Amino acid sequence: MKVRVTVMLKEGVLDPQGKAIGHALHTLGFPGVNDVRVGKIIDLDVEGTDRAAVQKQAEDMARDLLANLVIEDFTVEVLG
Amino acid sequence: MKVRVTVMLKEGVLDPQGKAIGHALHTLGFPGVNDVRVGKIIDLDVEGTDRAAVQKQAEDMARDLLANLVIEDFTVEVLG
Amino acid sequence: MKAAIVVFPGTNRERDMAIALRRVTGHEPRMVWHRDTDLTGIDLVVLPGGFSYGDYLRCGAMAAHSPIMTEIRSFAQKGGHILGVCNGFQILTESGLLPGALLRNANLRFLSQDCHLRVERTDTPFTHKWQKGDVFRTPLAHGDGNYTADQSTLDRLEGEGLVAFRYAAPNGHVQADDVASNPNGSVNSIAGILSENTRICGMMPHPEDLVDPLIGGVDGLPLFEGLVEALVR
Amino acid sequence: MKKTVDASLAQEFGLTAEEYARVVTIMGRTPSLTELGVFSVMWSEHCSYKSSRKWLRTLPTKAPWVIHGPGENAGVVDIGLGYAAIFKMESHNHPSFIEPYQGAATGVGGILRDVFTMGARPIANLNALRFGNPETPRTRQIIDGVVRGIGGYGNCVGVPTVGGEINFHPAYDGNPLVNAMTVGLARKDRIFLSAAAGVGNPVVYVGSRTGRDGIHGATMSSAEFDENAMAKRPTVQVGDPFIEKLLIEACLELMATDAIVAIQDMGAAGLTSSAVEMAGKGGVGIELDLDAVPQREPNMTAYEMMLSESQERMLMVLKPDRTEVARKIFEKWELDFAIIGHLTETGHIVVKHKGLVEADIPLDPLADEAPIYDRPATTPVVPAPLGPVHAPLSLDAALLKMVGSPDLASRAWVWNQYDSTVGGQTVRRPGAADAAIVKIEETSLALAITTDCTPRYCHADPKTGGAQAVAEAWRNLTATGARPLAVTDNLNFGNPEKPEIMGQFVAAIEGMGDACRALDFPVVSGNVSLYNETRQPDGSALAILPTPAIGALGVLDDVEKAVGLGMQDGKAVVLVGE
Ligand SMILES: Nc1ncnc2c1ncn2[C@@H]1O[C@H](COP(=O)(O)OP(=O)(O)O)[C@@H](O)[C@H]1O
Repeated sequence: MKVRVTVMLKEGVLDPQGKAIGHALHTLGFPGVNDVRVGKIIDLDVEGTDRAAVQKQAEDMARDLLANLVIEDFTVEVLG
Repeated sequence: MKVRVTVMLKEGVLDPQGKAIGHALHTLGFPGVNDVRVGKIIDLDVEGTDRAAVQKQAEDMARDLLANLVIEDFTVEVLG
Repeated sequence: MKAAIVVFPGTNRERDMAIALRRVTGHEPRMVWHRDTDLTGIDLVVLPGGFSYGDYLRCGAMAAHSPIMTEIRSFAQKGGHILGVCNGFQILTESGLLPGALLRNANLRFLSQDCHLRVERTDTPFTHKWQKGDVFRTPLAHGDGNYTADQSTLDRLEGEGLVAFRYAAPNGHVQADDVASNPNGSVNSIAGILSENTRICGMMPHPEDLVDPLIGGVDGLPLFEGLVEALVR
Repeated sequence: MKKTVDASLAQEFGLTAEEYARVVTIMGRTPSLTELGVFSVMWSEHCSYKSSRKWLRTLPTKAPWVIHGPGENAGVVDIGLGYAAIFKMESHNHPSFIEPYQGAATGVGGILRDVFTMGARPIANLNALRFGNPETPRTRQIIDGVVRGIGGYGNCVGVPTVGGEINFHPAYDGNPLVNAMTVGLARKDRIFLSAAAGVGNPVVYVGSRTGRDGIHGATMSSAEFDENAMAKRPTVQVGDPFIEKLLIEACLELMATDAIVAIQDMGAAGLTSSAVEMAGKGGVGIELDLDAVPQREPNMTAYEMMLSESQERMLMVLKPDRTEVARKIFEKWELDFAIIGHLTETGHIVVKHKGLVEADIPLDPLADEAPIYDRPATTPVVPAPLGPVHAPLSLDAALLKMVGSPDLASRAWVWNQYDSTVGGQTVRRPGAADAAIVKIEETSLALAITTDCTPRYCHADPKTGGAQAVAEAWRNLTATGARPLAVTDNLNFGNPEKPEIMGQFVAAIEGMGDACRALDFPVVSGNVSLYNETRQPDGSALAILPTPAIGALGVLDDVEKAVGLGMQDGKAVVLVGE
């Protein structure tokens, strides 16, 4: 099953990359852009047919490796 | 309005990062993970109330800056 | 002092570290491949710099899950001494052996330049050859050296004196928002920290690359000389 | 989807009607698609040097300290105490325009492989860069990407980037030059060559898997191929410096054993050029079974596998009883390892896939009958002198203007993104001396390394410009206290089919040759990059300035005597020369 893990910096952690992109968008002529935050997507192809089990497995992977909970939050979405 | 731009490597383009993560997940005891692909999320807060206009603006931003169309594809989603 | 240098796939400053250790001990350190699990007879474990696993996902994240890390954790629990430099520091934070995290440099670029470090604490095996407030020069070379931690962790680090080194101007002046002296934007200009028992030290810059007058100077030498003295058997 | 092979397809593949006729004569029949692909690649300008070979032969290549000159993957010179320096420079111009980061990064990866394939541990990288007008946004983007790409790759593999040069000129607006140089170190009795030997010996593939990366630019425009697949199939290769680092360590570990008979990296035109060159040089035949090639994508055809430019791959011929030793080493480094064929006595390259023979080409004529052209060249017109130059209003203002001009401004913003200290042997970092200085560990020896060329001189007078580039490199080496040893070059020019461009090329080589002979400074390796032109709005093509970049290397017997740039208090200042 296809699973999408989304990892974002925690709110409150400074996101210099987002800030730089916001700045670049302004100079490129998009003044109406405010807050920009950058995150990561990890798309996985996980064996299994049980949605809940796959969801659980992907959450384990996120907690173990894909996200650093000191600075990041994650969400898991089983796409089927 | 909140907009999410998702940027992924084009199909067929080598994803060294995805490859390394897949490999690490196997050694971590998640053997059932096959293909891993890594992408970027850029969350924007765009001024405006017209969904279509905001969508269009975000697409322009993606084309101009957020995605590298030589090797990447993007999708834009207005979250409201 | 018997030192082990841990080599992960993508580690690339293990040879620099070996040169520094050889210089102060007179013998070859043991190179330990990340799949090995034997640390018997070792006094100091060094996690050197480099790009373990290509620095993909997050710097140090995948190395922190290598087989050898289980052994290193138990080595730490038994009171063993560990030095992590650059990628080694990132691995120590990713594995939870040191608190906090290292983010992308504030200017979002890889930085390769000299910096100056102020010594903040001297009653540790890593720093006792210096006086408190001493300033020394050392190269740094990293893309993700911007130290951060949540407020309570920071309060604890500062309160318990667990900051080993801070980025500073050559005259010792510390100013976190000054890119000249704190190039990667680290919070409180933190360049290196200690574990609670002061036996684990992680730092971003590379003192091991400044141990030879021919190669730019010997400013990094006191760290290694100090370790040999402290860990003599 | 099957294409008919004929003269018009051959033309799309870049072969002239005459060249295609020669292919048909050699084969004695119409070639298969895969065979045509092999010919078109081997006979391309890039692989065959068909426009430049005649002139390259005029360069001096010998000296008592030269161990291997041009013809191997890189040049090899004796630096004393049993050591050899192995070095070469190579361009990645076009890819760096299309995708600056990946183009520059894979350029570094490629030149590293040329050097460690010969048994050397890479100890220094340099890069010679030419960009367009820095005021334009596109050029700024290219500069940013190229510099990040060079750093991203070199920093990760742990080879210090210790020097280089940068020029700006509008002639490079649509065609930047990215020339990367690597210097490696080996024991001089442990050099590995590419000539295959030993009928029956296994042919082994190691490194990354093969994907559909960068397959044959020319065929991309061929509309009859599945259009959808083409649209999705990028010509840009993505580099993986992490895998390259593992490949370096694994190859060097294997090279410490006696398992390797021959080894060659898969550069441009990957499997084709490496297999053809190894077998051709060794005078043997080679048979490949493509089913065994590690593949990243499903359903790849023989044509695609033979022409893929996937990065971080090597081809080796091993002693048959050593394959298990080798396999273990590559497994330790977690790299793909596959026996994909063997050497034969047929003198042919035979490519099998899914039970079919996809190609069967006699190797001798493929090499011997490769086209070589003596293209017409006109004597370059030397432009009129600039005319009187006004004296500056004030020296202060003139100085400020010069210091602030892109061509003279500090390059610290570039080299501060390159790890110049990894390895712990960098005696002089960028900016600290006229040439970079890197020590040979545990000896008193050091290497001085520089890259030089002043394109506007070459434009004004290609012959003098070519000589000047060599002389400047020589001066930069001697200024550090080093004894200059040898040169690598990267000859970047426009379209050689234009007599005036060919004239620039010929004159520049003449100048370089004269200077090299006068200085006893042989050329031991190099690379030619032609067709560096940009189509203009009016349909004409704008060529770059003639840019024969010179990379050069010298040795200091006593590293303690190395001299840097910094002026010291109380010392006298002396002007030498005119
Ligand atoms: N692209 C580059 N990469 C690394 N170092 C560079 C690059 N360009 C210039 N440098 C370094 O900047 C310094 C000054 O360069 P340059 O002005 O070309 O010197 P010179 O005129 O003495 O040859 C040299 O040390 C050179 O190695």
